[in-house]
Amino acid sequence: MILTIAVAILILMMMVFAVYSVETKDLLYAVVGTMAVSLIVSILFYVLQAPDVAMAEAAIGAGISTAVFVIAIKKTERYEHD
Amino acid sequence: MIKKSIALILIAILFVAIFFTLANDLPFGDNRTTTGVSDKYIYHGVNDTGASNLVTAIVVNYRGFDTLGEVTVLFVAATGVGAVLYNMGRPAGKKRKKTEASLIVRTGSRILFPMMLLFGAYIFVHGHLTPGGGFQGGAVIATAFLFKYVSDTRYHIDHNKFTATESVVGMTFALVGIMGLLLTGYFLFNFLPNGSPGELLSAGIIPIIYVAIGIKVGAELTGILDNMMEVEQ
Amino acid sequence: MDYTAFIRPEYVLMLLFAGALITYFAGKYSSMARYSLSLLFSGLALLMVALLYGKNTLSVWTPSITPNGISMYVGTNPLTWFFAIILASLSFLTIMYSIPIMKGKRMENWFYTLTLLLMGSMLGVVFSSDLLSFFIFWEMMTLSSYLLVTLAGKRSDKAALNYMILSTMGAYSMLTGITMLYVHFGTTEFSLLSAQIPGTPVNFLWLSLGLVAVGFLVKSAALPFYVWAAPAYSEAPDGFTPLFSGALSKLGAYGLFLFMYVIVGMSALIGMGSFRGVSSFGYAIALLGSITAFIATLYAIREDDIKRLLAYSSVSQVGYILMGLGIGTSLSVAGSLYHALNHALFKTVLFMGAGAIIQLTGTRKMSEMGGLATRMPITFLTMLISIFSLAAIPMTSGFGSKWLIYEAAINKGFVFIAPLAFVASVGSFLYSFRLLQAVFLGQLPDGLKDAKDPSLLVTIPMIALTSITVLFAIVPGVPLGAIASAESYMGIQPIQVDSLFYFRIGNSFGAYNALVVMTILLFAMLVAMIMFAFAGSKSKKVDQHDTYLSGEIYEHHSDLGLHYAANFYRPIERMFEPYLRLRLERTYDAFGRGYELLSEGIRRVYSGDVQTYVYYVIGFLGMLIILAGWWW
Amino acid sequence: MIYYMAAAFLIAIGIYALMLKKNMIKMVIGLSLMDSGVNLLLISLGYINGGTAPILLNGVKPQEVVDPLPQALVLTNVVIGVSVTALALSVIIRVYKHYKTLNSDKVRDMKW
Repeated sequence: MILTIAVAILILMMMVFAVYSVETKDLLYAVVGTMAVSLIVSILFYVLQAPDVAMAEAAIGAGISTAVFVIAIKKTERYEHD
Repeated sequence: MIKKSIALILIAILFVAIFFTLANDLPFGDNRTTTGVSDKYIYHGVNDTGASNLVTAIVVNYRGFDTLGEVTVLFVAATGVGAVLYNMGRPAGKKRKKTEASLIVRTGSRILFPMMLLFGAYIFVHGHLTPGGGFQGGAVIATAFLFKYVSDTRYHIDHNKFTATESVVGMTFALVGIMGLLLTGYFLFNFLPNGSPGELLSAGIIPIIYVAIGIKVGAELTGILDNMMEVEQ
Repeated sequence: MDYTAFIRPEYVLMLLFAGALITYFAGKYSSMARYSLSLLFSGLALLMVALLYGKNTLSVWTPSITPNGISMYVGTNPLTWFFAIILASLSFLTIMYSIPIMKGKRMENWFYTLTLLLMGSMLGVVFSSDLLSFFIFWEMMTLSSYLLVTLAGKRSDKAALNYMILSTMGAYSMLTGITMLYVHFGTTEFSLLSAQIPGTPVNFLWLSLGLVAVGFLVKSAALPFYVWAAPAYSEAPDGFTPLFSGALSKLGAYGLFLFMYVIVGMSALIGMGSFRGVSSFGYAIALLGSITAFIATLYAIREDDIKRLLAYSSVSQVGYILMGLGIGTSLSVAGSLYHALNHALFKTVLFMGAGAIIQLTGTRKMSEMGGLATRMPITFLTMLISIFSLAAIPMTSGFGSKWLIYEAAINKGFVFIAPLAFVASVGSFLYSFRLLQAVFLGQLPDGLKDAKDPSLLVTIPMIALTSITVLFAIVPGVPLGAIASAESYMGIQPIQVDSLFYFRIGNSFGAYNALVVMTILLFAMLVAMIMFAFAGSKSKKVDQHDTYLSGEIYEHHSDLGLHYAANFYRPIERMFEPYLRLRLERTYDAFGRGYELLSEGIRRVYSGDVQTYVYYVIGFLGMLIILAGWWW
Repeated sequence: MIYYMAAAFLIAIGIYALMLKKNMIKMVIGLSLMDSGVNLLLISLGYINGGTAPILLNGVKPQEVVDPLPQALVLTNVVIGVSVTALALSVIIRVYKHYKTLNSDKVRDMKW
């Protein structure tokens, strides 16, 4: 029961992060939001008894993918204009 | 504004469709392993392959050819990044302009870098026993190099050596496959003894292939990061 | 050690494919090794093919890894041997010839590798005894010849592309036909296939055979598909053209022989419908062949480019081969096979000579040559005899084959085919005379004063082939003996050859005794020469700078058409001009433009706007969900 | 069930970003979110109530584990996902160098 509540809170946070990362004008913040989503998804993987995928998602989705995004933003521009 | 509301309605319909189809047809937590091929993997996996970690057994042994293709996709992506960003301005030999990292990061990286490499190696060497494997270990190794990049502005990797490493391990993978073809008649077929499950030296060719994948993934992800960072404004 | 165990077709193929590889790597380091190795491999292969004479073998040659349990067979039989010996000897001689011709040209090393590869795949086509390996070798042959055409550089790209596109079209059509045969009969091996043919539905045979025949008609440049031939033959490297025209164009005819007479067989072919005792399918092929021969001759008459002239002539002569092949009687098939041999002999010499002359003069325009007869006597003589053979003048072996084909056509009373063939023959004399006149007779341009015969490596193949032409004119029984056994293999009544003397060709009408004809003609020629010598020549020697040009050198005005070879056949051209304007190329161009318009319309779907694509994806997802029958 | 909702939400929000955002990096972010959503969906499809991780060590019985097949597939997808992201971003960097903008509407060359 506690686990379910914890998972529900995590998923709620994940949704908030996802909406934030799509809606914010600052791409760097958006990327950080994506990273948070990835991290929470990785925790969910662990809860779902998939430790292999959880490791991969934590290292690749949250780590390297974020680095790639940050590099790309550094090469281009940080703010989204309309 | 109209476009936005139409899109939102469409997406809402899609969301509802996906969610209710899933909830209706594939209830969460049901045992569906008996209807597909999973049953065989679960009950015979350990005997067939000698690997305790069933995910590893599937990735490297049952679907090894698939994994070879995946490694190829990764390689092509790394090459593609290099090709797309090739010759974008930075003359050879010029250093990256970057603010110096703080003393704490620099000192920490010096201590942590070998440990991270060791941890990555640990993950892929024990791929057939514990969670993790070549892809995860390779990613950890790549993050170690990323860390090094962040902390040390003068640090840069030798592309030729990286390429050579990558080619050698890639060829190891293919060669193991071809040896299987020659010795047993099927590509990537296990030709080594399975050993007793749970020991480090078991599971036939799986440790060899996973070590090769680990080094290759590490080298390729590092290559992608390096290629993207090398470009100068 | 028993060497005869190694005289097997599969070893010939392995030798050539290994040889191509070895030649490539050895040739990278030393040009001497390249020449000697390519000569060695092709010569060895020629020797092995020659030793295969009279053998009948059939063996599985792929190792145990066979796709879907289909084994691949190679074998040899009289028909195969007849084509194989032509292909092998021509390849060997062409390699010898191209050593001086291709020296220092673009990608020289690749030339020898690809030529050996082409030789191997051509022999593979004739040796293969099942549909799968036949198709594989066929495609290898197309690919290597395409690459050889592109070796000439940028200029040849368009011609090579045309060739490749049409070949691919033909190959897909052929693949469809082959697949139909395989699915219907469940086997790919030729003899097993032909055993099951009787009792097959006629419609199925028409469809599958027609589809397969499209591939062969493309390769032999017959009527609707001849547009690739002239550009590809003329733009190909000079070292490759003799092989391309002499050997490769025969394989279309070989394929038709194979599928029509070996696999389907005469009785089943007649069963598909017949016309005056000739199968309708064969009649259609013969008709296409005769029209091709006629049209290509007309084009050849107009050409000023020496290689294009020979290329059109090649198309026209292959038309003759198809004609004889289609009629399908004992005489015509013999004539067709004999003409394939003759065409290989004389067209190779002509293209070799043309290549040597182009090498010397640096141009392909005949209106910039002239008077080379005295400077290049060997080239002149060999080409003269070959042109005689091309124009089917007695005393050359070209006469025998065309005579057989005419006789077969007249015999059957084909009032459309026979006249066309006659007209085409007259036309072939016209263009070949023009070639002779423009290149070798007349005045020598200033730039060619010190022209001389090419090196021995060029002249030896030419002399060898020419002497075979003359030899076979006197003893036509030698090739016809091989042809007769090929005919009996195909289940056609073999032509009668006088086994004692080899001079006589027998048939239902009577006999043609080559020795008697030759003796009479030689005598007549002697008389003519004596008359010419004693009656005194009325010709006058004209100086290079005659007064009609006011002392100017005419080469500077070659674009004005003042050369004696320009507008040579203007009256004839004028006669045919309105019809020649209806070129087939325009139809293809119109088709291409229509296709481009259609593609342009389809391209509009890809708007370049990312959001649009997302809408497509969502639409597709929605369709999937609806199709899955989802509704809760 | 809650996992399904999370997965469907991530997919929907990814599609939303792709449909309405003009910024190319935002689009890639949307793709990345969709990727996570699909992975989560596949893993939750393979979950069995009361199951443990599919590692048969320390006395774990085959009857007790969750389905390992989706996990193996998702493992592949995670790695492919990052390489696709990197490739897309490098193309975007290149496009930015040329057009000096990240707005996909202003990149005209591909349009008719």
